[in-house]
Amino acid sequence: MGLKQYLKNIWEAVYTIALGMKITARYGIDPSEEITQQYPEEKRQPAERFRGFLHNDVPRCIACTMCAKTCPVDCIEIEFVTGEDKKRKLTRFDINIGRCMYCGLCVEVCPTKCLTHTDGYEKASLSRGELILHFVEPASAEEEEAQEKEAEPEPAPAGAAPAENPSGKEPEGTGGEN
Amino acid sequence: MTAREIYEVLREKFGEEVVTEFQEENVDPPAVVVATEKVAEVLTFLRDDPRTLFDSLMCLSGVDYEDRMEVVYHLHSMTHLHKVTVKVRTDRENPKVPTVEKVYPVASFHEREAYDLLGIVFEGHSDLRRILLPEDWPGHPLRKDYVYPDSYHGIKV
Amino acid sequence: MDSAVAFLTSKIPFLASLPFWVVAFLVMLVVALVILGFALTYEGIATYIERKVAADIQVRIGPNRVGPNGWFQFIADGVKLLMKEDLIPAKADKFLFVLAPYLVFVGSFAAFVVVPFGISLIAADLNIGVYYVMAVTSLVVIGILLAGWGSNNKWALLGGMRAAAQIVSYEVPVGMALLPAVILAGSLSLQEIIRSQGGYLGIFGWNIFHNPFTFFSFFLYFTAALAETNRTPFDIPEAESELVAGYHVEYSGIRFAFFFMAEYGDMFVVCALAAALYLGGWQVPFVDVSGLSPLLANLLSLGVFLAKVIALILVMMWVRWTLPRLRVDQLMRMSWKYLVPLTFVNVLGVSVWVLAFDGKGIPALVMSLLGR
Amino acid sequence: MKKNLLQAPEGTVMLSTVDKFINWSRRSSLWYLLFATACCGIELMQTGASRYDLDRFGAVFRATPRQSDLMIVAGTITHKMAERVKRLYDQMPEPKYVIAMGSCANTGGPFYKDSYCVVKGVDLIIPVDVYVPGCPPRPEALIDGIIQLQKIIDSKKNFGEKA
Amino acid sequence: MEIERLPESDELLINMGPQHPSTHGVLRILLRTDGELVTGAKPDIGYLHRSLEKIAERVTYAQFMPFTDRLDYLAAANCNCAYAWAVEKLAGIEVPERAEYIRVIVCELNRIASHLIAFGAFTADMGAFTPFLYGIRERERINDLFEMICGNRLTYNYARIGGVSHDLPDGFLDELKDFLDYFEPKIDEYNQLISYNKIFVHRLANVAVVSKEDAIAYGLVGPNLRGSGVKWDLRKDEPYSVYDRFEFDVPVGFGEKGTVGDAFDRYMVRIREMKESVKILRQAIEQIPDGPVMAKVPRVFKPGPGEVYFRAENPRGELGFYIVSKGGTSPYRLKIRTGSFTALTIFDKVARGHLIADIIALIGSFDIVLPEIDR
Amino acid sequence: MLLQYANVLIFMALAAIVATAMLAISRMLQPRNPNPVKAQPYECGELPFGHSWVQFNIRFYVIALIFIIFDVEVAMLYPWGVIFRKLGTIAFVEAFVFIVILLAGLAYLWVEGDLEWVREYRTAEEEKRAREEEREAA
Repeated sequence: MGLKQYLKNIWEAVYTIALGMKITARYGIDPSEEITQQYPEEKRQPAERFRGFLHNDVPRCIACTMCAKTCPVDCIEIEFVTGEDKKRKLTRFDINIGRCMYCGLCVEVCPTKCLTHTDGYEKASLSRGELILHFVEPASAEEEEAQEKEAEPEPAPAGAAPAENPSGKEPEGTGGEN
Repeated sequence: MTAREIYEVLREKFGEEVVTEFQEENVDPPAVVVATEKVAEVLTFLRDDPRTLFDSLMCLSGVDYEDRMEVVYHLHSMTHLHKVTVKVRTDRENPKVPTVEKVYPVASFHEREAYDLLGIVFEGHSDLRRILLPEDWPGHPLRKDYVYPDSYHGIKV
Repeated sequence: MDSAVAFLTSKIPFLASLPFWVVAFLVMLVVALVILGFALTYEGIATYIERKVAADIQVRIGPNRVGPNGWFQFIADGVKLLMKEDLIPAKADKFLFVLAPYLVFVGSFAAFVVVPFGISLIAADLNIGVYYVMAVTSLVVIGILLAGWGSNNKWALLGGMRAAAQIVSYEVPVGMALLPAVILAGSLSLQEIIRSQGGYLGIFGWNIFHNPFTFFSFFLYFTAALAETNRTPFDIPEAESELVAGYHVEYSGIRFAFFFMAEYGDMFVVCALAAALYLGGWQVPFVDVSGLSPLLANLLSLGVFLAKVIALILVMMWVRWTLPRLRVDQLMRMSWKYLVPLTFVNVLGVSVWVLAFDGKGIPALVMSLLGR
Repeated sequence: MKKNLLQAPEGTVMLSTVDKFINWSRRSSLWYLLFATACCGIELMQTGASRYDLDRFGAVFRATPRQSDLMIVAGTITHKMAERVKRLYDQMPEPKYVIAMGSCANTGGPFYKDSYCVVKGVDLIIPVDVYVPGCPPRPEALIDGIIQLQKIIDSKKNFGEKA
Repeated sequence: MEIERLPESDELLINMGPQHPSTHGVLRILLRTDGELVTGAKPDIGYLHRSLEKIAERVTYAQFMPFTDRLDYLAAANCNCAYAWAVEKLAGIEVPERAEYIRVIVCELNRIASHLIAFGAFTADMGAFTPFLYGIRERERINDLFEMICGNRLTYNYARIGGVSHDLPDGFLDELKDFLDYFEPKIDEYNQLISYNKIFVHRLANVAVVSKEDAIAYGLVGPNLRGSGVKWDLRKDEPYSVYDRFEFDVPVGFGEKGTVGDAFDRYMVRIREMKESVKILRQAIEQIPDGPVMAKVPRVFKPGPGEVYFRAENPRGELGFYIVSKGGTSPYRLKIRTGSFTALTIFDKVARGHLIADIIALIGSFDIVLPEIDR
Repeated sequence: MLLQYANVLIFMALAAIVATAMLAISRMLQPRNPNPVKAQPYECGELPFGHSWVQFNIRFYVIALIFIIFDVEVAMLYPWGVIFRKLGTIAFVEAFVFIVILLAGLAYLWVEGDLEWVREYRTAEEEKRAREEEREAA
C-alpha cells in the first residue's frame, strides 16, 4: 500500500461518511419529511377495494353455501333450514375472522353480492371466541357454546361477542325479500 | 437440440435397457425415462457431453404415483438453451435411487427434501436426514396414503 | 475545595466547631450527590434525546405519548426496569455476573469527578486529570469483559472478547490524540488546560484552532472516543444484529439499566474531555468569564460547557444513526494502521510546531502579524 | 409467584396510587421481542417503521427475551418451532405479555384445515393476552392490539392480591 | 443435529437462530467457530414448513392462489403470477393482453418492494438502521398502490387463472407514474447514503465470494447468480408473458469493489435491478392496451392430464412450479422450486473461513426469505 | 491535593451504594417467578448445548503484545508532554528517537503482516493431513 493509496483511503472514508451524514442530517432537520401518522387520532382511510373483515347482509343471503365451499380454510360456517316455500333460511352464519385469510375468493363467488368486505380491520380481542362473528342470532347460548367447543381445539373463555357489524361502512342496499 | 434429439443421443450412448421411454405429449419439457440405477451416469453424461452440456439442474422432485415412485430431474443448459426432463421410477414400498449429489451439488437439499416428504432413499447421499420436519416426525407426509397424526409432542395437529 | 470549606465555616458557626476533615467530607458528599443526581437525570434524558434524534433522522416522531411530547418516557422506562424481574442464569458465574454492572456503573460515574463543569465547578481538579479519565473509562470495558465471561452464554462471551479487542485497539489512539493538548498546556489538570485556551475572541484560543495538527487530533480523538464508548460504528461488543445483544444478552431489569446508563454516562465523559481539551471547555466565546462576578461566571461557563458537550453528544447520535458497523478485524486494522500512526505523527507535528513557533498557535501568529 | 415485600394483606388506597404509577410505567414502556416468523413479521417491521412508528408508544424492539416485556407472535408457528417459542416465552422475565398477531398465530389461519405441521393457534403453547385478527393485520390493527394490551395492564393490581 | 466432530478446547458451537435479529426469519444456523472465525456452518431449516405442497393437493387450482401469497410474502404478486402462468401453460389458456401487462406491472412493482426490503434488511444487518426505515418508507407507498389495485398490503391474491381479479382502478397509472418519479432519485440517494460508504464497502467487498462455476453448479438463481457474473435473466433469456416487449438491461456483478461474486456485487445487482424495474414500468405504462382482463375459464376448472415445469423470474431468482395433473380439480403433485432453498446448499461452503460478522453479510446478501425455503 | 483524591473515593463509594440501593429496591418490588427454563442460558430459543466457557481463540495475539508496548509508551509520553515546553529541543530529540523506534517496529509488523487478524483455519481433513505429515517427518 503506497502512501497515495493510504491517503486516498482516508479521504474516501471521510468523504463517503460525510455524504451519508449530509443526507441523514437533511432528513433529520427538515420536519416536512416526517411521514408518521399518529394512528389512534388520525386514521388512514383504506382504499376502496380494501379487504377488511367480512360482512354478510343476512336478509339478502340465499344460503347457497357457495362461499363456504370456496373458502380454502373453512372459516365460514353456514346452517340453514329449508322453509315451506323452498327458500332457505339461515340459522347460523359464522365467520371466524381469526382464521380467515382475507383472500376475497368468497366475495367473488357470492351470487347476490350480500357477502362483502368492509373496511374494518381493528378488532383486537381478548379471547378467541370474540373472533367469531355471528351474523345470525344463535338459537340458544348453550348450543352456541357447544358449537364453539367443536370448532376450536381449545375453548376460548366465555363472553364471546354477539353478532356485530365491525366498524366501517354498511354495505349498500338492504333489500330483504328473503 | 430438441428433446427428441437428446433422447436419440442418449439412446445411442446407453442403449435401450437404460433409456426406456420418451414422453412428449402434455409433458413440458419432454421427458426421458431412464433406468434407476444408471441415473447418475446418465446425468453425468448429459452434463459433460459437448452436445448437451446440461450445466444446471433446475429442479428435482419426487412424485408418488400410488403404484410407483418417480424422481423427476429438470435439466437446463445455459450454453445451448435447451431443456429436458429425466425421470426414474422406483418401487413404492422400498424406494431407492442413487444420489446425483456429486453431479449436481444443488441436488443435495432437494434429495433430502424428497427423503423427508416422500421417503425416497438416495443411496450414497452424504447426509441423508430429515430436512423440513423434526427428526421424530411420524411418516412421510407427501405420500398419497399419509394419515395426519393426532398429536405431536402433546400438541394437537 | 479548601476555599469552599473555609467559606462555609466562616458562614456557619456550627461547622467551625467541627474538625476540618469532617466539613470537607460533608462538602464532598454533597457535591457527589449533586453530580450523581445530575448524571442520573442526564442519562435518562439522553436516552430520550437519542430516541428523538433517531426518530428525526428516520422521518418519524419518536416517543410522544408519555408526558408532554414524551418527555417522561425515560421515567417510565426506568421505573419499569426497576420493577422488572432480574434474572441470574443458573450456570452463570454469579460473582462476576453481579460484579460487572457495578464496575460499569461505578467506572462511568467515577469519571465525572474530574469533569470541569464551570470555571470553578469541578468536584476534584486532579493534577493528573486526563490520565485519570483514561484509566477510569477503561474500567467500563473491563466490566463489559466480565459481563461477557460471567454470563456463561456464547453470545455474551463473543461480546466480551470483542470488548477485549476493543481495548487493545482504542487505548493507544485515545492517549496519543489527547497528548497534543497536554503538550500545549503543559499540564494534565483539566482546569489548567481549559484556562490555557482563553483569549482571541474566545474561539481562536481553543486548542482545535491552535495549529493543523491539533485540528486533526480533535477528530482522531473523537473517532477513538466513539470506539471507547461502544457507539456505532464501533459497537461491536453489543452488535445487535450479530450477537443478539452481545455482552448484556443475559442481563435483565435493573442490572441491564446499569449498562444502559453507563453507556450514556461514558458518552458524556468522553465528550466532556473532547470539549475540555480541544474546544475550550467552559471558555465562553467573546466573553472573558474570569472578569465577571463568581455566580454569573459559573452559570455562564456551566451553560457553555454543557452546550458544547451536548452538541458533541448529538453528533455521536447522528453518527450512530447513519453509519454501518465495522467488523472486529477492521476495527483493529483501522486503529493500528490509521489511528495510531496518524496520532503519532500529530504528536511529533505538534511538538515541532511548539519548538518552531515558541508555542504560538496560528491565531496568535496572525495577531502578531497584524501587529497586536 | 413468590411473595414480595409490598404484598400487603389488603389493598389500600395509597397502594392503589402506587399501582397506577407502576402500571403507567409498564404500559408506557412495552419493549417487544424481535421475533417474527412469517408474513406478519413484515407488517410488524412496517409498524415499527416510520409511517406507523411504534416508538411513539414507547415500544422498541429488543433482540433478547431477557430485556423484553412483550412477545408479539407474528406469523405461523409450526410444530418444530413450538418448543422454541415456549422456551423463548419462558426466558422472558416477569411481567410479560403476549400478542398473537394474525390468523396463523390466532388459530392456525390459512393452514388450519390442510396442513399437518402448523400449530392451530399459539394459545395452545403459551398464554395469549390479545388476539389481533388479520392476515396479516394492518399496522393500525397491531397498534390497536397494543392499545388493548395497555388497557389490560392498566387494570392490573400489583399489590394486595395473593398470587 | 449432529456435529461433525466434538469441539476441541478452543472450538465454540454457536446456535444462530431460530430467533435471531438477522437470520431473516426462523432460519437456524449451527456455527462451529474457532474464536470469531467460522470453521463450519450448517443451516437447519424447516421451522416454517407449512406444507404448501400438501395443501396444493387438497385444494383446487383456484383455491391454491392465496397460498402462493404466503409462499414468498415479500413478492406475493410475483408468486401469484408465476403460479397462474404455470397453470395456464398446463391447461393451454390464452390470457388477454391487458391482463399480461397488468401482471408485468404488479410483478415489477413487487420486485421493487422486495428489493427494498432486501436492501433495508441488509443494511440493518450491517448495523445501519436508518436506511432500512428509508427503504420501508418507499415500500409503504408501493403498499398503498397495491391496496388500490387489490385491497391488501402484503398478500395480494391478485392473479387469477386466466387473468387478474380486477382491472386497474381509475387513476392508478397516474399514481404509479408519480411514485416512479419520486422513487427513481431515491436509488441514487441510497447509493450516496450507504452503498458506497467506505465502511459498508469494506464490510462486503471480497466477502462471501461465489465463483461463476459454483454459482451454476449449486443452482443459485436470480440476483445471486447474476452477482457472480452470469448474465442470466429469465425475463430476457427465456421471455414469458410480454417481457420480450420491453427494453431493459440485466445488471451483473463485475467485481466493482473486490472480487466478482462477492457480497457487494450481489447487493449492487439488486440496487441496479430496481432501476431496471422502473424502466420496465415506465414502458408498461406507455404500452398497456385496453381490453378485458380475464379469459374465459370454466368455473370448475379441470386441466387435462399432463405435467409442466414452469419457471419465472422472481426477486429471489427463478420460482419453478412443477405441476402434475391427472385431470382432477386439484393438482396431483405440485412441487415448488425456490431460489432461497438452493441458495442454502452453498451456505456451508461459502461460510467457512469467514468471521461471524461476515455470516450476517452472507445471509443478507443471499436475501433469503424463510417460507420460500420451508414452503 | 490528597484531599482531592478522597473525592474520587467518595464518588466511587457513593455510586456503589446507590447501585446497591437500586438493586435492593428492585429486589423488593419485582415479581419473581423462577423456573428451570428461565435459568437456562439464552441460545436463540434452542436448547443450550456444548459449553460456553472455552479457551477462546482471540486471534490477535501479536496485536495484544504490541498494545502493551504502546500503552506503556503512551504512559511515558504524558510526563514528557507536560514538561516539553520547558525542556525544548532536547526533549523533542529524545521523544523523537523514542517514537521513531516504536514506529519502526510498527512498520516492521505491518510489512510482516502481523497487524492482520489471523484468518487461517484448517478443515478437519487438512488438519489430519498436516498431522500425518508431521508424523512422517518425525
